[in-house]
Amino acid sequence: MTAKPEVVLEARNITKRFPGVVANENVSLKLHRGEVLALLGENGAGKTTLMNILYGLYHQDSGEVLIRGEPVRISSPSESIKRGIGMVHQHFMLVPVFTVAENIILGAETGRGPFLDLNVARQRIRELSQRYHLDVDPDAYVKDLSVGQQQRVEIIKALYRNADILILDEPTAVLTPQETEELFAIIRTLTARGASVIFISHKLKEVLAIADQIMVLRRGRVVGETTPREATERSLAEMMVGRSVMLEVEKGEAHPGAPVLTLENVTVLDDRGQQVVNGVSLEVHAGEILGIAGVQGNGQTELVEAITGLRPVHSGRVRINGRDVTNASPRRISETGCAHVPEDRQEDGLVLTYTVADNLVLNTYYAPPFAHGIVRDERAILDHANRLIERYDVRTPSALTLVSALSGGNKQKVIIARELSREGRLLIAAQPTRGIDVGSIEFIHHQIIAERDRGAAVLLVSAELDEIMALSDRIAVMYHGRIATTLPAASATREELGLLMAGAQPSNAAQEPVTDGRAVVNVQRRGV
Amino acid sequence: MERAESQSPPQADRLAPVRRLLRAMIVPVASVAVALAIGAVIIALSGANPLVAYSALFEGGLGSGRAIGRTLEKATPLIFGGLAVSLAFKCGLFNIGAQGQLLLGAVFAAFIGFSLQGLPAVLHIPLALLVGAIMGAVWAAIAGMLKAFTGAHEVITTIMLNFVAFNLTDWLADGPWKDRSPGNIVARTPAVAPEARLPDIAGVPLGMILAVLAAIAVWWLIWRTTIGFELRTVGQNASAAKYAGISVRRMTVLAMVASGFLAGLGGAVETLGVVGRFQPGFNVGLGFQAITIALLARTNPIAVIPASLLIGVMQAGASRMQFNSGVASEIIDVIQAIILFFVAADSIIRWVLRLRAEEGEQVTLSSGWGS
Amino acid sequence: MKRSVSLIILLLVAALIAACGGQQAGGATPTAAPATGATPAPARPTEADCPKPEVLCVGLVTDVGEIDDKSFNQSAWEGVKRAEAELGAIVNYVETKDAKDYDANIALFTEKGYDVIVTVGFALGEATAKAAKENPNVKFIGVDQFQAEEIPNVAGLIFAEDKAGFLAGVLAAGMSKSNKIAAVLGTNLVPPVVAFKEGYENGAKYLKPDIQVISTYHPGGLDTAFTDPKWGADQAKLAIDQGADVIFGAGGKTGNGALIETAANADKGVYCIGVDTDQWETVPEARPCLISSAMKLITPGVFDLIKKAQEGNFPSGNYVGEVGLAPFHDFEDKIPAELKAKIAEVDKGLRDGSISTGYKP
Amino acid sequence: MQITDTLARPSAARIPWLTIGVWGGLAILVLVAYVRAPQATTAVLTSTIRQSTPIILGALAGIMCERSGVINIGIEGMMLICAFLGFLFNVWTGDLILATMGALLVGAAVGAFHALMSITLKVDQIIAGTVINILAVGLTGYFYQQGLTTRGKFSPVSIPVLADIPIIGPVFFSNPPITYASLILIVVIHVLLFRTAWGLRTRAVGEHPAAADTVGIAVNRVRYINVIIGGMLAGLAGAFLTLESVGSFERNMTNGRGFVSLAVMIFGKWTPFGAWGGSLLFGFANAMQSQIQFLKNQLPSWLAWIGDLPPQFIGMLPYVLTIAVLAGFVGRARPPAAIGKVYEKE
Repeated sequence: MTAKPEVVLEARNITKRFPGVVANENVSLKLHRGEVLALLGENGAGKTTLMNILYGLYHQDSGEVLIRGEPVRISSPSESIKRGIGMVHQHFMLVPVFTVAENIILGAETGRGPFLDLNVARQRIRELSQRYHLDVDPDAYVKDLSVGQQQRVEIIKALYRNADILILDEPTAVLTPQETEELFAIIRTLTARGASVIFISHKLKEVLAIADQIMVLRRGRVVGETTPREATERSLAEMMVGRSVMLEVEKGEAHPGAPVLTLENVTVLDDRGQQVVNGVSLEVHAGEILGIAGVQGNGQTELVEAITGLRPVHSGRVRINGRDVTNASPRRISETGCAHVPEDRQEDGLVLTYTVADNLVLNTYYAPPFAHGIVRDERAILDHANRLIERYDVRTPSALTLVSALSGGNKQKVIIARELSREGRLLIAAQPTRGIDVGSIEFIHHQIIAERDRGAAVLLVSAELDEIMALSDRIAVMYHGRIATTLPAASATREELGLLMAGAQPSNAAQEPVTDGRAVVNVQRRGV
Repeated sequence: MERAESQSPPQADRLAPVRRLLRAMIVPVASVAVALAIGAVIIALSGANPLVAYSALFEGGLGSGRAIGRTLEKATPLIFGGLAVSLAFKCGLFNIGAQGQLLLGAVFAAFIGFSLQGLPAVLHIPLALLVGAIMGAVWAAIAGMLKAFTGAHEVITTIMLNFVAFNLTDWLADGPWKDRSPGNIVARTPAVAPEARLPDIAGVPLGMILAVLAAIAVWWLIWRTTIGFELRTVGQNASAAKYAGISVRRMTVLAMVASGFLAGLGGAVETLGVVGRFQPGFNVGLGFQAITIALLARTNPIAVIPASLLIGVMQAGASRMQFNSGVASEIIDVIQAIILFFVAADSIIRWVLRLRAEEGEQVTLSSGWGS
Repeated sequence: MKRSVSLIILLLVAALIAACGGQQAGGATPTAAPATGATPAPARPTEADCPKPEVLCVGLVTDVGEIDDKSFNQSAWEGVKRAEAELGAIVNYVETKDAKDYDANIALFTEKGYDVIVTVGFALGEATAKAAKENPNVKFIGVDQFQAEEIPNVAGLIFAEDKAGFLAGVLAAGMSKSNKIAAVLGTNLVPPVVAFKEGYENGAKYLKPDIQVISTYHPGGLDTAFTDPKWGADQAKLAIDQGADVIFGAGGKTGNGALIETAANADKGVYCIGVDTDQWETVPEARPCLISSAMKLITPGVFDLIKKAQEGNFPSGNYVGEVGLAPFHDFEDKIPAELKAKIAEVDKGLRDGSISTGYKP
Repeated sequence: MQITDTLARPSAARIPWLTIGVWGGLAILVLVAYVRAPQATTAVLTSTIRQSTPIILGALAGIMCERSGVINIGIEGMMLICAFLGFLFNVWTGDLILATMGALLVGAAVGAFHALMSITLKVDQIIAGTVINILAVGLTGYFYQQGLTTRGKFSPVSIPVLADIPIIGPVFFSNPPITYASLILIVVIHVLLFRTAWGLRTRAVGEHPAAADTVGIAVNRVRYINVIIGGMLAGLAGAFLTLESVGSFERNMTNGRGFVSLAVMIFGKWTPFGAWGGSLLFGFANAMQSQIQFLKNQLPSWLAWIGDLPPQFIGMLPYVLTIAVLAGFVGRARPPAAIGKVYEKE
């Protein structure tokens, strides 16, 4: 191997503790000029903490950071920006009601005296757009841009500040496979021009595709360093989780029965009054899992809210078990046997200041045996909680512990326990495994399949294509509020689904040749 | 950042409730102590002797049977007001309108009290109390509906409704319901019938008994019923409540109605128990005190009773303090404000005493602002 | 780091409070009540001697408000203090904070054996009557308390405010060049205010039948009507801007706001008239425009009644106090002699009943 | 287009026909009234400006705080404390300018106190504001001494030539200094918020503090400074009450004006000019209250019933109007996204 280019960023023995957890322990890394270093690890492994330290949002308890060989103390983001570090966060750090240009110059404003002058900024943004093929309109409002475009704005934001070390935190989580390819092309352009990139992900395929170096973190420690040439998906997965993992979910043949959930031409409006679900029709049968794939923000959230009564159905009909529940109250829909695992568990699924026991009766508290008339039966609530904690393997000190004290995976298990124990005819699970550890993911996947095998109809909405493909019996792809087609899961391919997620028409999608992962797709952008 | 090992798992031992109770009392007690100390400094700076002032204050509030009677009299509407505010807090609502609701309750209780003559007390009293409470509930329901259906924040609407209530009740007392007897020239209603006046039961005013019963009822409602669970769920996390099938709108209106009912009942009790008629200027100052009490009691309905008694002592003794020591009675407003500051900003006292933050349900009011 | 910053801020706040307190101590402390019992002067009798018949003790209970309100509480208190100076009485007061405390505040005096208790304001009428019946040996002076039935030991000190208002109206009409005058009033909920207003309007029309009188009551409740000087000032300005050149401000602080605002416009040749006391003394800010005040002479009324109580010829029932115009002070020369003569004539007519104010309560 | 757009920028490309129509209609109405009764019309409009001044200053205070993400319902109390201390400074120094400066400083201190509670101590911001309101009533009530006499108040300064224009002259160009300051501040704050780097940062902090943090903006510092500026604006409103409008202090003299300010801020969708429109509306409603009583005997017969209404009913008007405005506008206006939330790095 020839001599490596200079080390632009080095971390030595970084340790960072939070109350009750050690987020990073003796972590060291080296980033060379023009290189893509992938940081791999599952949720909670300490990747983001490490990056936030390098970016100056946190400060390490011990250890040191060197930039271009020089030890530095990065106490704030402005410090790291000054030293040429740019970061694209997992959740974009853009102000939706600002324009692209305003977002880019924020904190590095140009102007005459105290007054803003956006013209200078526009000029530079155009230059950067052209140089790195990052096409955006400086005067568009960020809230009108697609996720992919917003990501480009983030990258320009870093480049505008002359960053040559870029940290990308889970950049592909919200992209279609094709958009991911476009992002990879951008990364390659950047590194070709001398920039260095830290690429954080938990997706094995992507890491293997883009990285020059791979570093794996587990529970705050570096557990391995390797290169794509030496590693395989399986070896990386084992390193990441610490044991061998099943990459596929085992499940038997589905035995679909009668339709349980029927949607007819459902349209839904979002908070701003715009139509975000455009005439969706579908059926979910008893004993099958229908997966809805799609990039976030294509109407899945609103569709689920409309089915569960949380958002008005603008037109069309929703039936559960043949009963018309269009625009019925959430309570009535729940009582027809519809269980719902909401997308945002902290915000919508749990009351964090309540005990585990109270959270386990959050939507059944009013009925016997938990209440007689309006009087609560504390004994019954507690017994119920102890039963479910046992059955669903919720790791909690007691049923009376506040749910806020639980880990992400256990919080999700509380919701799963509450919803599945009702043994309803329909389960709607939205992003059921987002951001939780692999052990809990496996457990929850098995529970969902068990639910199907029990004869419930399952509607699974997930942004993780792998999850959709692993669990579903049929897959519907949602794009721009429409479902173009529903495919049998057995025959669906990643590429095919990726194209559908990007808005390609189903007819030619199946035949579209995909060349070395860099498909040239005529992607129709949202909202422009 | 400072607290490293705060996540020790709560054990389920038998003394836990007692310890929790004691822990919960530290901040309020310390707040009162600090406020009295600061008050003493202010008194001393204005050239009076704080000891003379405070001993007169407590003599006036506790020194004799009569003083205690007046303390109870002062504490009674405060309990109702404190309960009203606490109950709304549980649902994440800030009812600053207890004052207006109390006025409506007071004037309508007076109306029932003076307009019906010859009704036996067993009918007249409950009727007048009920009508007063319902009018308080109606007044609060306006703010509840506005919040539920238009999103107008209850802090502003209830304050505005307080102003409207003052004007409305003044007009009632000066117009249609004015006392037209020859001796009277000012705005006030006729005296309520003797049958409608609240008696003492075993030496304790009926109003006080009702207040204590109300506190127990509110405690039961909040902690032992499904309605209470719904109210608290909406207060803790409105979004999760919605997902759990609880109608946030319905609960918002219900919480305001219940809160206004309590405040209106307080007004009715005051009219029938103490004042004997409705007269502008006789039922003022409750709104802000009720907030202090609710926060001092950490929105716990039972704790509202001692908190009200404490403030009641200060109010009952204020005149004697001014009489004996020349310290203006407004000092008790200052002391109350300082108490409020320390209980609200409890992190100061926690920091001083090295206490850790309380776990469990929190009062969050700012989430519904303007949206 | 954060802690020390917050501590500093806390200290600053504390310093601010302390600074205010210090000022209070140095400044004019509200007529510090005699610190009874603290250091009794051996020569003089103290409050403890009140039960003795030879010691005259006079107590005063204010209406809700402060002792130094530049209004009726203060005027009555000055009468009591005159009794202290001239009759050697021992005096003290209680400020009422809550209207429900009237009884208890009166009791503070009765239980100490006070001989005369002054209660200020109509609202105390019931409490006064009740206390009078329970303490037949104590004399009660009820300021502004009309006595419908006579109680032997209660004298209601009442005033014909309409007559004072009538005189003010004559003066205003006489001084107006624009033939438009105004009144900015407290609330219609309190009868004396209405009496002042009706008298004022009728007095003005008595002198100039075609004069335009624009008047406005405070639209708020009783809780704000007398304590809203901003409103008073705004309405005075509104009236001046549309040509009114004499403003009658009648309504506690609200009226005072109107007076001060008129004074600020004195260069436009506008005048103002105060109410209750001679506001030349109580609201010096209004001097540039204050030609007179429509007075109720509470101070001498209270003093006279205390004196009568001491002499043993305390009158019961209603005792009508003096009303009239305050001196013109600096405007003595600016008021035409014929107008002064007219005012004197009207005053005489009001006294002998040949002129009616037209006000019916 | 959706209504929410207007929050980010007050004047997007589209022309606000409705606003133009409403204000144009009002202008015509004023002209008609002026022809019929020039003096009274001018008087009412002058009174409108005068009564709107504390409201707009309070609303500007609210805008500065809330644009940076801090709810401030303590404006009422801030106004009261500053009115009181401004008055005291005037009594002690006899200098109105110094007294105003003093009120501004006190406003800054109270603003810092609010920031301390709601940012550093993480008190619920609504409760923090309530604490200020109650403290203000208690402290000013206790320390207020009746005997104090003012040393005058600001008097109007006519601007030559401009003041002679009919209607506009007396209404806009013959005012005392704080009124001028408030008119200028509307423009200044508009420019500050929407045309300067500071404004961009302020709005970013109010909308998405994490985004601001990641580009090196000290979120809490920006909030502190804005809340302090807000406190100073509330202080100016208080100074207006004692040093320009009344000349003396009285307990509770703010009388709910701070709360009306908040309603007006929401009515104006958190923009200075929108809030100004709202405060003019309230000023006008207040001026008309008295004008109706003044003209009691001259109203045309079909309006005579208005003159016969008890003052208590007319007095409810501004409060009922505030409620109606809130109910009508709040749902349609979007507050800054991060309002009321303490910013903590995850």
